[in-house]
Amino acid sequence: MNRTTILFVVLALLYAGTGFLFSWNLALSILLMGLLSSIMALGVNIQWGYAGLFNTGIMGFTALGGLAVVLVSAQPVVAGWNAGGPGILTGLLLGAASIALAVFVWNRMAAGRARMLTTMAILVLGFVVFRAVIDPSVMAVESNDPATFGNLGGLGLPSLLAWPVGGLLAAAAAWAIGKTALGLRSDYLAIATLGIAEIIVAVMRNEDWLARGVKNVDELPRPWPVPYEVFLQKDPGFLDWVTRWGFDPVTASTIIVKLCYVVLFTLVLLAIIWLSERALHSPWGRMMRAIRDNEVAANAMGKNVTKRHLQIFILGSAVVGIAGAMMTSMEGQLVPGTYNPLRFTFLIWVMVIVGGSGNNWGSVLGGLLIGWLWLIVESLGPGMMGLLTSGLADGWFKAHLVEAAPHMRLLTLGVILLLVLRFSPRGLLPGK
Amino acid sequence: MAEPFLIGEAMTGGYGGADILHGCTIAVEKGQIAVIVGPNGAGKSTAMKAVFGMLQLRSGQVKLAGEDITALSPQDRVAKGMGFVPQTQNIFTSMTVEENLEMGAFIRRDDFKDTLAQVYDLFPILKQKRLQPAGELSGGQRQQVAVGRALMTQPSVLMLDEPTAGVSPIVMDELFDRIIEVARTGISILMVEQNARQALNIADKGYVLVQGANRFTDTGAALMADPEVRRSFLGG
Amino acid sequence: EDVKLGVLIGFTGPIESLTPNMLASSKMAVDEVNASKLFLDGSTLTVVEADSTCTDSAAATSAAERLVTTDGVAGIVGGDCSGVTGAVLQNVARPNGIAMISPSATSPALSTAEDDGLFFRTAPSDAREGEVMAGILMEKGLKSVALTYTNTDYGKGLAEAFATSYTALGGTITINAAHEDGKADYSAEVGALAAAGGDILVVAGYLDQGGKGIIQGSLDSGAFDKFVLPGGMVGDSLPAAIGPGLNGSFGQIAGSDSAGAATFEAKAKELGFDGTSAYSPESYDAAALFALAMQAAKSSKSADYAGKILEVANAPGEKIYPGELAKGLQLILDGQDVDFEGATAVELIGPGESAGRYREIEIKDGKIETIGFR
Amino acid sequence: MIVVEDLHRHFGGFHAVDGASLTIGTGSITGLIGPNGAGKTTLFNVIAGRLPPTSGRVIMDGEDITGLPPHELFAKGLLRTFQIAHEFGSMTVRENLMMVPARQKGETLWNAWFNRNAVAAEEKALADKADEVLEFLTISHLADQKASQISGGQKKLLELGRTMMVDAKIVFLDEVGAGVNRTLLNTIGDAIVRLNKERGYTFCVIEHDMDFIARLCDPVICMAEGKVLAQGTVDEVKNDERVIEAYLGTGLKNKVKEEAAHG
Amino acid sequence: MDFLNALIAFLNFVFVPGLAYGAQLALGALGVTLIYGILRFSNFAHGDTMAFGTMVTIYATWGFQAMGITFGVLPTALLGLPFGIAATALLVLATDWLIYKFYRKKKAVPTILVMVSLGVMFVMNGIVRLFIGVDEQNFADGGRFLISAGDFKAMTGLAEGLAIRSTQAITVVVAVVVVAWLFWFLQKTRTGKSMRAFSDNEDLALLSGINPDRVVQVTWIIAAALATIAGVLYGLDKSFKAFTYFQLLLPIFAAAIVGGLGNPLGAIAGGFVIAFSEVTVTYAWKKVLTYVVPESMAPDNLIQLMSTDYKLAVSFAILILVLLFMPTGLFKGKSV
Ligand SMILES: Nc1ncnc2c1ncn2[C@@H]1O[C@H](COP(=O)(O)OP(=O)(O)OP(=O)(O)O)[C@@H](O)[C@H]1O
Ligand SMILES: Nc1ncnc2c1ncn2[C@@H]1O[C@H](COP(=O)(O)OP(=O)(O)OP(=O)(O)O)[C@@H](O)[C@H]1O
Ligand SMILES: CC(C)C[C@H](N)C(=O)O
Ligand SMILES: [Mg+2]
Ligand SMILES: [Mg+2]
Repeated sequence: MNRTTILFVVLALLYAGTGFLFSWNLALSILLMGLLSSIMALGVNIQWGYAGLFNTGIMGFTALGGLAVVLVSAQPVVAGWNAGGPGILTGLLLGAASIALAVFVWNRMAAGRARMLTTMAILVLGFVVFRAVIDPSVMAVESNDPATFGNLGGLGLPSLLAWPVGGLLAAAAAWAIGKTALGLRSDYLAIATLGIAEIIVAVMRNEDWLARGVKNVDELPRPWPVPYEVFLQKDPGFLDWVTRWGFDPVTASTIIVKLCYVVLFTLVLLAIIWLSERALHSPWGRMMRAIRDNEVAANAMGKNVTKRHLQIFILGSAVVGIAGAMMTSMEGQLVPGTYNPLRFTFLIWVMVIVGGSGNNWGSVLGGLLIGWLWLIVESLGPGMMGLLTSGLADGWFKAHLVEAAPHMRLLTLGVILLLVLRFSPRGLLPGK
Repeated sequence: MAEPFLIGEAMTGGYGGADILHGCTIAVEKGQIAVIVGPNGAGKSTAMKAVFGMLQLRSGQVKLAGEDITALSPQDRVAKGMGFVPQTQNIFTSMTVEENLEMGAFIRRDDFKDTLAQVYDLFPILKQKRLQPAGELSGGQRQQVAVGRALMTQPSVLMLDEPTAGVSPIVMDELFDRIIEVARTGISILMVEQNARQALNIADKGYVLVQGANRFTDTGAALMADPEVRRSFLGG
Repeated sequence: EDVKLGVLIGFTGPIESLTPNMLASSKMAVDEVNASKLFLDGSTLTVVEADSTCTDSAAATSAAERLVTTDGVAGIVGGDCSGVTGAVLQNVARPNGIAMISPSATSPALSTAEDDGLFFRTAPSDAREGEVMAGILMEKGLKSVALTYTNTDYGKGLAEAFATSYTALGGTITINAAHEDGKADYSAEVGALAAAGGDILVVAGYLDQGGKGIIQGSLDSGAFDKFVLPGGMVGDSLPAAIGPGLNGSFGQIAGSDSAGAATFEAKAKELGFDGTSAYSPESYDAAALFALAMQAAKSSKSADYAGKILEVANAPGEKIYPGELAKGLQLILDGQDVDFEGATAVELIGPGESAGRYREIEIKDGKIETIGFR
Repeated sequence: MIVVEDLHRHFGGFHAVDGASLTIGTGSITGLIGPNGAGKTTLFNVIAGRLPPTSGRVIMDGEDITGLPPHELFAKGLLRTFQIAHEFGSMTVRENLMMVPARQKGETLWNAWFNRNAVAAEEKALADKADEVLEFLTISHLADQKASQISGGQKKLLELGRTMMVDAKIVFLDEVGAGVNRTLLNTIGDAIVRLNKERGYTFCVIEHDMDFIARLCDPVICMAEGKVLAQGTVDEVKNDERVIEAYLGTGLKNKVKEEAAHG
Repeated sequence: MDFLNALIAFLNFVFVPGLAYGAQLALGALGVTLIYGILRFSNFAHGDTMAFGTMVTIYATWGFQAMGITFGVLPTALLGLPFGIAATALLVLATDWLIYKFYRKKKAVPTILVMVSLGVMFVMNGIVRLFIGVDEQNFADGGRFLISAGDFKAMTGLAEGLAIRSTQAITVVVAVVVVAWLFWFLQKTRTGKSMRAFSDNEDLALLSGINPDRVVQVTWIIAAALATIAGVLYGLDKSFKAFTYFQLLLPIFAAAIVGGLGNPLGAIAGGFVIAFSEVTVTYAWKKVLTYVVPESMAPDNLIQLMSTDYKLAVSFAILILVLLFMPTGLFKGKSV
């Protein structure tokens, strides 16, 4: 057996162990997060492993995917629309137009003071007009029953549709970001993308008209064909089936729902892997590796480095966006407050690196493994602490340690991360 | 005759994969110049690195002034008075020219102003550019910095891997002259050269390496005179 | 039988300093129940902890998943922050039919969330507190305030509710500025608030988070010298940290004139934790409600007892205060009605949330003093 | 073929190229010499689009190509090598060559995904071509070696090999000879002549080895301090006082020795 | 028209806080930039190293306070600082020996080291919480104000007050001194130069006889000192809380990067860019304008470019803008 197979078998055992020792529901729900993380890790791997782009804006693209779910599948808020929908749309169009105009002018005019001033003037004026048009409409929309609505709502379309839309939204953002920031290198690109992600999330947190901001949107519909447990539990056919097999209806229904998601997510994951493996083992992939190794030389050999960087940045980000949409539609709610860089950017990076950058299966492995760890240490942490302190006499110190047990989550994760990187410093499945 | 001042004897080893060196021996006497020539990929640089301890040898040994130094780290060899200019990546690109030279004198505790002045004499362009980051220099200028850095060490043996690659004829002549001068002060010089005819001209001893093994070994003049060597390795 | 009760709160993350007290409070109730030996024919109640992280709904969901499917808890005290609470409710509690009583999720949105009758909370919705606070300010004749809120569903919801009531009563809000918790510096916020001015600064935040930073900054720079402190800002650690500068500030926190609150605080002190810490009393009440409802239903199945929660929480019946859980369990055993008052004068209304009695407080000589109720 | 008009390139206050004007005739092998730091590489960098000029123009076949990015120049048939080898370290030597040709079918994602047969056929042809080039450079045995793991001189050969993968119009060679064995360099010189004669490539060659220059180049341009110092046939330039002073030197001390050695 | 009051209002709410916050960020960024400059990776554990150093200092401070030793008007914590620095230096040296050394020997790429430092961050994070817990700790004593708003008003009779906390002043002074020292150290001293040489080309540094282990040790010790100083000054000014120190990481990195990684001057410039962009862009200019313009023209809205909700976003936007024009930061930083 080769290394890949062995590691995946080990992984399967971990999940199975979780199923046996804890519960299958837990194992499956961790698997779901693992699959989603794997897809995000794939997106990052496409950018980093293939082209050496240090993107730390993953959180932003995930969030945009989530936003897509609201925009596509939430029910429209008619009162909100009537109050200010057209105004907001006009405002946004005006804003976009003034940026476009500024870019146009910048590209057309000769470099110099005049260009600087004209562009600035257009932008400032554009900003003023934008605010003037959009502010009243935003006010109107947001004051429409703020406790339950206050937003424009979505289009009320099927949730499944939101996945590609999430990808598109992320791709569009990636295009804009790439156009401006891809000239930056390594850590400078990293901080720029990190910053842009913060900006995206800041907008989502604060623009209530868009998706209720920090007040969250919940009860988003599930993607076809995933059923609701509550309905299953009331469905006579299902109950009949369950009793025939001797299952508990609650357990059976929750497991079936999760299995539905597992199937959906796995399909998406496999499709993405298939596409990216094919691309990697083709002249396209070779060109990308050349660019990663030495941009200057690749450029001199006729490869349009800027364009390729943009292309791969968009592709990778779209993958992350799709995963973001999948996650939100699974959770059934959009909570902008949950988007933090530790969880959605750095943890994904850990997955990519631990898995082995440049290797798609590595990313999947990293995603499933670190995803599992991240969620399981919550259960293991206190247990470990209990084990560690079992030899200690009762008393202040032991109590203190036991109380600190939840904080062992990060500590445990850290230790394991260090161990993995120690024994396979180039990741578990190093890329070539 | 006693053992040479520096000798890498019957060295066998490589970069982890297949062996590159196969029982290769190179040596230099005190105050003499030894030149290694050979086709690209023959293992010349590898042999130099091996002598400097930057490569794990599978067999063979390195001796300096009779002492076995096979087990020493490159740093310790520096402390023992060995100086080395690698073929590539031989300057500190982010540091100024002057700082590069100062780094050459890092292990020296005495005043190195004189040596610095000598290096500037030898390469006047460096004096002009002394406050510029070395990474902004032209290819030939970088090479001058690299050699200058090694000269700053005032080593007892100086190892140069293609010191003249990319330098202009006038500087090359200067450089060779200087190398002769340095050797006359008692410093041993071991160098790899592709400008082989000029190099062998000033060499006391020449080695022709092919595929990690010694093919010819003789005095510089004798190798120059050997038609076979001239045709196959010195470009006729 | 050993009945397990999950406590799902953020032991790590932005409210990690509140949760130890919340946990201790819940445990206090559980210990009381166990000490009585009256619970469900000699059953015991055990607490199983789980970390909601307050912000990471995936982590919270999987933690809840573990509580329900692995530990087999009969009910969940939690979650804490409204965001993760909603996620757990929809993705774990409802599918598995497990009841939740949140001590601290106060978002108005949760009032209308689909819950199959499984979700309750011992903290009132922020909508109510906003009204109360506006009323207090108007009575004091403060007609113009600057407002800052923590940028969470809690802070935002409270700020919106307050702004609506206050402007309706004729007040002016000079600026309505959000602040993020756990940030390094609040100079920008203080600067903006100071520039906008106002009679007083309303700080709808958390006492050991950004809210404290803003108060400190405002006092230091002389921007404001009086503050209105809603529930999240009321706790002994605030006057202790800020010092005399806080004297004269006032506010309100969910609570009632019942003897309950005081008893609870005293008992907490005995046990060595801070009973005035935000959402501690609510946590006690949440855990206690589970015990009483299970007792009333004679079952630890959510489907059975969820319906009883409102019954035991509200009149009619004998009032039960902290420390009297044994009495309550006995009464129920005897087939009598109880009206659990607990530490916060629990009164569940509408879809199962606290009606919202508020205790008006003022800081005097570095102490939080109760000056009335409404 | 290439006309450079009053080209300047400044780094801060330093004028690396300082008003150079020169012409590279179609079908010529033009030699470019000059002392270290004369601005030769900088000139190449500006012509090949790697650096924008501070002022001046570059014209190729009558078309102004000043400031075009390298990949566009490549498409126009302008290739260059680097003085300090720029290999693709993590790729094999063969892959280093195969990546060169432009507009490969397999470089568009669509074909990479869904048009495998066409791509495979093209790859086969490329691999054959690459092997041919490696054969010629005497490094066939390195075909599957990682490019980061070959010797300094071999990297230089690889640089040259890349320009042989496509049909170029003009090739700029920046010191291909430095670090290359002289015997092999002769072979390379022959190849350059052959490419020039048979395929009509134009070459512009920077080199410090005057023998090599003398064998190949006509005309020769000598630069110094960013300007063109002298221009003409090899002999003219070689015997130009200023060139001797600035660049060639009298090589006196060594020459004496060399003569002595040969008797 | 009342320029004086306008000026004071501006100083009090924009300039002084911005300056102090900028200096705080700069001190943190110095450590990050040093590690990046010499050891060539972005050290994510820096925030938690700061927390650790501060924690030890707090314990030392409490010890002093318990013994009745104080430092006059200055915070006692300054006395505890050497203990914090020593302990932190030991910790990071141990960490390096145990963890980073392995990867250095392997010549691992920087991203691997970044991930390793993330692991170290998690562990340190846990250690700090294990010891001092998650609660807020106040350990400031001594005089709180150099001048308080009230005193200032009383003294000058102006309507606006100006407050300067002593910790703010200390921070600014320390930041400037440390930057100057570090710059001098790296540019002029033998050890400093050998550190730069090491970071530039490790193999060649070896060939020059530079002892790599020593370089690494010195780097870590300085980094530990910087982290502890930064952490303690920050903690004195605000308060200590493990979570906040973790949150500090982002603005600190932003500062180091916008200034140009590897350059101490960049760190300080970056700190001020980040701090002032946070404070100025979201500042409501109403008050200042009201003083300056005639009464009839007094603005009735806030004259606020962006609401404070966007302060982080704004500072990042400015950061990106700077990078677009200066791709390696204000002071031409390194990039690996
Ligand atoms: N990025 C840069 N910044 C500052 N100065 C530079 C830069 N690049 C080159 N220079 C300077 O410009 C001059 C010309 O350099 P160039 O590389 O063109 O020389 P060259 O003629 O190719 O020399 P060589 O024969 O040594 O390769 C040199 O003096 C060099 O120091
Ligand atoms: N880092 C490395 N890892 C693996 N193999 C290497 C490495 N460096 C060089 N080699 C191989 O070792 C052989 C000898 O290389 P070396 O650099 O010693 O040649 P050289 O004689 O110095 O050639 P040149 O004149 O071209 O510099 C070459 O075939 C090369 O492919
Ligand atoms: C504990 C608090 C953070 C909870 C807050 N009241 C909320 O609803 O989010
Ligand atoms: Mg070599
Ligand atoms: Mg050059």
